[in-house]
Amino acid sequence: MTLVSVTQSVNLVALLPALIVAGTALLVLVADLFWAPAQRWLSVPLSLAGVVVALVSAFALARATPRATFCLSPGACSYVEDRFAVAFQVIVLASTVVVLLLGRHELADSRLPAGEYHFLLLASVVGALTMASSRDLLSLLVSLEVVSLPAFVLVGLRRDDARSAEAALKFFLISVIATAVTLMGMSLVYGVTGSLQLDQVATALSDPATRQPVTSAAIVLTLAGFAFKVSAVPFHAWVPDTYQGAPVPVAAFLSVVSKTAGFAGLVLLLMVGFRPYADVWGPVLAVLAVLTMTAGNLVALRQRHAVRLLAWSSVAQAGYILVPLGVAASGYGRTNALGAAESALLVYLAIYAAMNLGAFACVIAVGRRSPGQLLGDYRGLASRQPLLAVVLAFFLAALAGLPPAVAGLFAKLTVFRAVIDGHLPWLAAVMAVNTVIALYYYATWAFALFGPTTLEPAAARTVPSFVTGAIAVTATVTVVLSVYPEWVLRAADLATRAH
Amino acid sequence: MSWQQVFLVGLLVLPALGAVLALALPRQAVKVGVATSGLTLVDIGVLLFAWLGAKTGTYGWFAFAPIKPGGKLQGLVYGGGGCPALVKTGPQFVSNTDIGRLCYGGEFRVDAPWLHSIGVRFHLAITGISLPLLVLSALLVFLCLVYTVSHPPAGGRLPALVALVLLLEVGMMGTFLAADLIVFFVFFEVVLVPMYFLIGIWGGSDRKQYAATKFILYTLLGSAFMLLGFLGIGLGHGSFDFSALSGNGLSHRTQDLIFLSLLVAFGIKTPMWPLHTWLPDAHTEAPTIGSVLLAGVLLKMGTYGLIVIALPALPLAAHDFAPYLGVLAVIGIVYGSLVCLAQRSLKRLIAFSSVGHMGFVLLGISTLTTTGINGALIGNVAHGLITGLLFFLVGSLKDRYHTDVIDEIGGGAQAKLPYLGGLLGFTAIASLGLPGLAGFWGEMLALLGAYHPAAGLNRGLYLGLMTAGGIGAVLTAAYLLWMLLRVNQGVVPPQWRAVRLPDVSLVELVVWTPLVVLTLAIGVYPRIVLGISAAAVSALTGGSP
Amino acid sequence: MHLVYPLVVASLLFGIGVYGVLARRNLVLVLMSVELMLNAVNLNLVAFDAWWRDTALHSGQVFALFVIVIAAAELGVGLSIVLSVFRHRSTVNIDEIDQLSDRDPVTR
Amino acid sequence: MSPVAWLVPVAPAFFAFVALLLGRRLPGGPAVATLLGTVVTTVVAIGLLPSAMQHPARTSIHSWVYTPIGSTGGAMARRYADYAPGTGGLTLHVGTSVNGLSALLAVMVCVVSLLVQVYSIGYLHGDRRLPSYFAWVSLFTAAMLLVVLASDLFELYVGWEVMGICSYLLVGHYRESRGAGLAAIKAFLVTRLGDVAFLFGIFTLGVGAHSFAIADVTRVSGLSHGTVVAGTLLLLGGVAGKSAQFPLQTWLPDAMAGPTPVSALIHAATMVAAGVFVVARLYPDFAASPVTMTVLALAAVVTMLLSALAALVQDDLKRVLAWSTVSQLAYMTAGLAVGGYQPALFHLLNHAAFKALLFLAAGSVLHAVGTNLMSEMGGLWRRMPLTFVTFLVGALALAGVPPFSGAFSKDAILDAARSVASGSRAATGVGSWVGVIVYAAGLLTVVLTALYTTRMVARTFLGPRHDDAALDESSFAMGAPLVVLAVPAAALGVLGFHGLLPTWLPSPVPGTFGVAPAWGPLLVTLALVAVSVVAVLLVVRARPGQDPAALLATPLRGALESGLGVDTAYRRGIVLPVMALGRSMLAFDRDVVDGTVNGAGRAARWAGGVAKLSQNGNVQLYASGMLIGAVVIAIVVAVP
Amino acid sequence: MIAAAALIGHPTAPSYASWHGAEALFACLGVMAVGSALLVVTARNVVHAALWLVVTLGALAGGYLLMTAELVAWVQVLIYIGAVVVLLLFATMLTRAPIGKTLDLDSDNKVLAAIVGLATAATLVFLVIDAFKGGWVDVQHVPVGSAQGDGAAVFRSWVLPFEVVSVLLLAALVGAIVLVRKPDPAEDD
Repeated sequence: MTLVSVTQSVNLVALLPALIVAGTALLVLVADLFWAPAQRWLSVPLSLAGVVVALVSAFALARATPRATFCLSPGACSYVEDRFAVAFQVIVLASTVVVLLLGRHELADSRLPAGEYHFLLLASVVGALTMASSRDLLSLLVSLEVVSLPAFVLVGLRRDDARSAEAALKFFLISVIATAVTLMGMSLVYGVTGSLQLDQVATALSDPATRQPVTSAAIVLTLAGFAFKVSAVPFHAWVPDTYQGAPVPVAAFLSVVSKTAGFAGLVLLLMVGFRPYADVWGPVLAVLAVLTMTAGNLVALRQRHAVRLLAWSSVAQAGYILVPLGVAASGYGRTNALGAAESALLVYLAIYAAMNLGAFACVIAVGRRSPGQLLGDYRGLASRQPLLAVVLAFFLAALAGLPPAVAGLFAKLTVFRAVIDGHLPWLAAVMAVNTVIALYYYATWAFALFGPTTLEPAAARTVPSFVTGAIAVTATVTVVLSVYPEWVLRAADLATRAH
Repeated sequence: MSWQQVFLVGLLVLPALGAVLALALPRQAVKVGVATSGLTLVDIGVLLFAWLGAKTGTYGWFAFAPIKPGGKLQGLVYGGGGCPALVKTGPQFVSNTDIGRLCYGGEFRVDAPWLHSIGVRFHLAITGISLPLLVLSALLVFLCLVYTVSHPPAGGRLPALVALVLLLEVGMMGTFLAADLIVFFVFFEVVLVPMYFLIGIWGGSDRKQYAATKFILYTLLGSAFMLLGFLGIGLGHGSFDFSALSGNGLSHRTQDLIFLSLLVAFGIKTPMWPLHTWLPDAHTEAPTIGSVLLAGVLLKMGTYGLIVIALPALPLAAHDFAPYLGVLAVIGIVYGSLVCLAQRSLKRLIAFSSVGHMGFVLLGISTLTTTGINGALIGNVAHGLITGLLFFLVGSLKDRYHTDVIDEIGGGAQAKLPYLGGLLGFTAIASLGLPGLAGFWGEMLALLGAYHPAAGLNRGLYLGLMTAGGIGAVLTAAYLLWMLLRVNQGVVPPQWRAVRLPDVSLVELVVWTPLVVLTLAIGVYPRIVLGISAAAVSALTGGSP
Repeated sequence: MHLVYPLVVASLLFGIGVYGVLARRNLVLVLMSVELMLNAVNLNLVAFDAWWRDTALHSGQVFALFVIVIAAAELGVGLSIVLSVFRHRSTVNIDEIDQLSDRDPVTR
Repeated sequence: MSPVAWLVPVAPAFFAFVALLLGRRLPGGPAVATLLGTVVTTVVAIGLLPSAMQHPARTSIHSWVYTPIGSTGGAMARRYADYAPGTGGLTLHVGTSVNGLSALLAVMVCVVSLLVQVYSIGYLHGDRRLPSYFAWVSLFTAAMLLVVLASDLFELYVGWEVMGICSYLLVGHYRESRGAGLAAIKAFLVTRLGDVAFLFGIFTLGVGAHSFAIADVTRVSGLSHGTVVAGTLLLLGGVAGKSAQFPLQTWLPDAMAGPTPVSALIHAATMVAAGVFVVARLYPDFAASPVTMTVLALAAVVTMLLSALAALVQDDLKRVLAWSTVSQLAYMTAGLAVGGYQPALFHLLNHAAFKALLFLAAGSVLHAVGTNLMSEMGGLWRRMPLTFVTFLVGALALAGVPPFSGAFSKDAILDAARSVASGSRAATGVGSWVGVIVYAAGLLTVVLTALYTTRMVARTFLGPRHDDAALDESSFAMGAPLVVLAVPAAALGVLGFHGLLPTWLPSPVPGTFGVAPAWGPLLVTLALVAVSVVAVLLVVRARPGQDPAALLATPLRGALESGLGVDTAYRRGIVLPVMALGRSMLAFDRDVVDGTVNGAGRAARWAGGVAKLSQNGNVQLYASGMLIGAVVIAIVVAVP
Repeated sequence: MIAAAALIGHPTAPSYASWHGAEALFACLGVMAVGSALLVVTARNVVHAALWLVVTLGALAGGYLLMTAELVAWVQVLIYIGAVVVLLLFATMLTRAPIGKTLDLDSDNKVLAAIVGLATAATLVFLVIDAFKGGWVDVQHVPVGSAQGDGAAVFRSWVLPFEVVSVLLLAALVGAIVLVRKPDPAEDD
């Protein structure tokens, strides 16, 4: 038995983005040991460099033909770097760039250990990257854990703040329980299908003989951990508490990167592994989507804390992103409708990443002046920092789906389109009503920015350069996507044709 | 790009540029606003005359002499080019319905790729139906900005105000220019945000934020349903382009469902009873120019959409829902008038009068006839002019009296302010639909349409609607004259005797004169509007009466 | 051996774990209950592995091994979080750790 | 001249605007502008006469502009299709049509308007709002001329309604007076109510004829009988409104709140005449519908009796005249209803002359005395001889004393009614019983007219003076029109001889009654008049300074004075309920319609608050929710 | 019963009434596991709970052995019983949890927890019995999950999760350290 035959052959090129990020993580961890305290912020540019290189490599892979590796047999591979995976990875990596920029000043303000912070962050990103490429249940689960576990620590990293620890605890406990449920589901899926490979699972599930109650239950239980990651109701309750307690850049990370990973896993499970059961999980997802957006929006109406508001808003947004998956509920069963749904999900996710990170960036910028993050602190922001106010209002408009931030509008439009295409008018109507509810809190927040101020004018505190950079990046992306959303539409289209 | 296209795009670019400039040059903001909105007005003016010129006198404003039949029809609809087959075959083209579709061709058109993936093109076009509304929008924005020169609303921040108004203009122009459902939707939405801030920041009282929020939430609800409807249409037709709107590919049931959502969407904007309650609050709180633009242009978007989108795209559903639309319209007419009779605040009164007037517009549409839709169009324009002017006047009264409660003014306004009072009298009379002034034609044609609704509609019902509408017209006169009696007439009450109130200023005169003149001109010579629209409407209805 | 025996045992264990997670106040006990849930999964996996005679991949057993490793890692981090909480609050009673919530400040 | 007929309505309208905008800056005031306009119009109108008189039956139409509005559908007349390609041919069409009737009436309107304006210069001397006053008078004239000359029903309707608004503006001229304002609103709303029906009548006839051109509409052969009946009945609504016929007569007495010259204009030549004119203009249609004509006749009967009775007891001089106008108009409509086409129009012309004269003379009195109440007048004949004489001429014409004008035309109407009653076939197809009723009511009204006219003259000019304050005869501007008007008021009766009228006003419908003095019946009515006059004079002489109407029982008087309570009925039955409905609708809107909207908002907030409760910070609750969710979903999907 | 399993061709399961030796053994282990698990979640003493947990885990390890999953069984003993439980006990000490018998180890959520727990167990039991009631594990013929066999499987088929899990473990290590460590004053730059 030679070494070659014992181990799988590995196509390192396919792994490039994940490898680069993992390498950078280690590098940062090690370099941090040698850096003097004053130099520790260098972790930021170092991590940025790594992530950007990974991003470039991901783009390069997108142009190439799909690469598969860790194959059990030519057809069954655990890791596939196709355009679908690259699409998620690009969202993850690009968002990470922004998160890294946001963290620079938080490190100093909250006395976070720079090396560990970046290591953990990048480790989590590695999980997100492998998630998108994984094609078996085990890899998906491990990736899920890799995304989560460093994140627990990141949330609790403000070690002098009790709330940070509490947030980490809640996040951890809910995560662990959700994972356990997922594992139960996976074990039953394995029991039913005898395989962990998504393709083989799908093949097995196509057999009418598997149509048993346990199969359906197994499938929905499997979704639990991922539903937890994307903060779908009823797996959402950790979100506001955790976001509030976590360092704000980490909250931003959770709301975008970690959520993207969750969606990647969800889409892979549903669209690849459990596709034959679309009629079963379709209605479940539709109902979850409705519950998620409604609960998120309703509770968001009553928030006074900016980060908590964004947390609930991100719950609601997750509901919108889930909507296309609910299209399977129509039983319309058209393949192209499901493809369009997947594409819509990607489009929304990409635009959501940009606009939500932008909103978080603005909140961080404001938070340096009023760390309490009460919505009242935002009154009259326009008179103190007009540009910041305008940009924040822009992002809020985007989240609400209103012009001039047409990008947000198009995100919703694509989702609506998928739903209408899937013949689920009631779901579309519910979402329509929800957008109206959501508008209330976005609009009143945006409006407060331009109202009279309650704070006495203090010396204008400039927004730190890195945060400015983050705002600039997100704003630029949102503006570009507002003018010409075709890019993201097309990319999503190509990505979903991958499988 | 032909010069027509340059001018057409200019309608969007000029105000957008102006908005940016106004923010960049805060000191000159108002001047920038006036200049750019003026240029936009000139722009649409040039297009207007070019459009008329392209019709070589067969259509348009000037037809004093008999014209030989057989003029080229396709040239009439869009000034050259176009889709002659469609127009020529008129009634036959539309198989089981008598609603045809508009022809989007000719030189006054821009069609560029935009969102290829979902089949959306950046398609703009001027049609006989949109042209009057485009002119109206450009004119009102220009006048509002000129008005701002001397009457800036309380709340300061003029650069922002000017920028928002210009942004509003972009949205309005875009809405009326759009020839693609998604483009239409985007521009329709563009209007919301500036108006929200206009009401919320420059509004009148402590209820302004409530009003602004109500406005934006209510209209967004409509927009959301509109988007759903559009997507349904687009996916059914396989294209979002207006020229594809035909009802093909949509089952009867689907059409009904979509029409219902569009009815809610456009009904909210119009506003149609009982979806109107955002309007009085928005109008009461909005600054004068906000009210003017709201009443003058924004409300028209709803009925415009109903005419150019809902009718051609969903012909079967249009037939199903027309009676309901008609009933709601007439309820709006009568209800609006009754509420006005008991109204104490001038601004609210005029706001409710809009419900009634737009009821006539909706009634016209609900008849599905050329006559009725022509009436709806001219009613739109007339309401824009007259109610716009009314809001200007009431705003000015409020500036002077610092109240718009009728009892607090207490009468004698015409004695105190002869010119302002006189103008108020004129406008109120125009508003009650006096023949010879613009408001009449819309009401009359709507009623005439109801007298003879499209084939397949329940004529008995429509006769009832016509009668109720007629009674509504009497009630309209009643509340307006009753308002005049309590505001304009009588002696100056003691509390105002010692107060010196300035009468109409030069700027006000300059701003209001065009509206007065147009009200008179259209009233005397409705061909100014109908000459432009009739051929397009005829194509739309496929020659239905 | 009947397949359902291990499966039923696993199901019961899972249910007991669920109860423990929801009912126990002490964080350490909650973590123990979580371990029960994870072990129930492992029993399932091993049983199915044997049932399917998954000789080539040993998917079930390998999965079980990974679950054990993951559980250990989670437990490590979890306990450090518990300690961190304890350092701030001097309690590990789960219902006393509710500083972050949507309750109105007035009612607190 | 007919190609420039458009100048007739346009000139006064144009000068109305000149007066309005430049009024105060013009040398000599706004009256100069409007007088200029009216003179121009009068000249043109008179210029129209010769050719119109030559071929009075031929209508010469000149159309200017066409506005496409739609199509009537079906097999429509293609007459205007050429002008409105693509619309199927339904057009608005603006033009003039001149024939004998319209030319004659145009001249009448112009002359009365001219005189009223001259008179107003004196009457309103010193008024602060002269520009608007003269502008509205001039516009009023223009509107009436538009009605008279219109070639299209909608064009006619424009003029019709503009008159309404001008009456509103003029009645409400004394803006400080709330009563005037209310009267103005009442005048407008009551007539508008009728006008809505009128508009629907236009729809009915126009759509039926596939054209709104009067020439097409009056071609009855192209219309179904039902259309004609429905259309004319609806038109009657407008006629009743404008001509103050039962049940829409109530606005007219109140409209006396306006300046007196305006009353003269409204009552003599313009607004109230418009109703009668329209029936005449569309006579082919009306004559083809016996039902309509019967209704018209009955309304006229009620109106003439009721208003004559009301006139009998009024103390306000102008209100007497107002009710008398209503009563006289009823004669005309009754005449038209029984087929007395020429008699009715003859009476219209005569009435215009003598009623204008009466009003202007009354104005002269009021101007001098400073009150409208006859109880405060008396014995004025010495102080104001010119006014007295001219007033007397008018009164004699009104009472129908030959040879003054009114006698002949009124008698012609009665003659027509008598012919129908005695079995002659009416051109309008009404039954002979209608003729009986009309004739009887007519005779009764003759008596009543004589009674109230005599009472009016006696109370105003005869008897003792109340106080001896110096009174001056009116100025030249006011006096001259009186003299000028006295001539036709006295002498227009001659038109009834020599067949002039039949030549000028040929009936568009065959078989109508003409104007030829029938001496026998004339003597009967003359006798009735004479008895009545003498009776009143005797009473007055017996009880100097006292109101002869005091002989009537007080309750009856009160009822008559208020027009038999029709006003009150309207107020209680319509006005108050509508206002109450308005208030309740306002509350409904706030509480129910808007309440639902706000309630939805509150419900969302409330739901948010409830949902928030679960976010209590206890992670075990969160976990419970999550696990419950998982189990429930699993169960739901597992249960097939 | 899942039809796909039939393809593998194991013998038809005998009736539930006839017990083999393995079954009896597993039944004992199962009862032991479930019983001690119940004690874990009901014990009024944290240390006792930990000890009952050891019993449960041990019983399960026995079950694994019975089903020929040798490696899993040994790893279970080593890692779980050896490391995890010790860790838990350490945590108990560090958090100064009452070592003795205490009454308030359960929260107010107990009733709800019981309902949810019962529902979960019942649902799962019902589902697995419904689906796998005919399933037969032929203990004698099942290939042994030896260290070598499982190891080969891991390195032949499951390299990816193995590699990713290494990141996980490193992150857990770093994370646990960084959380427990007090903030470094030097980080206040």
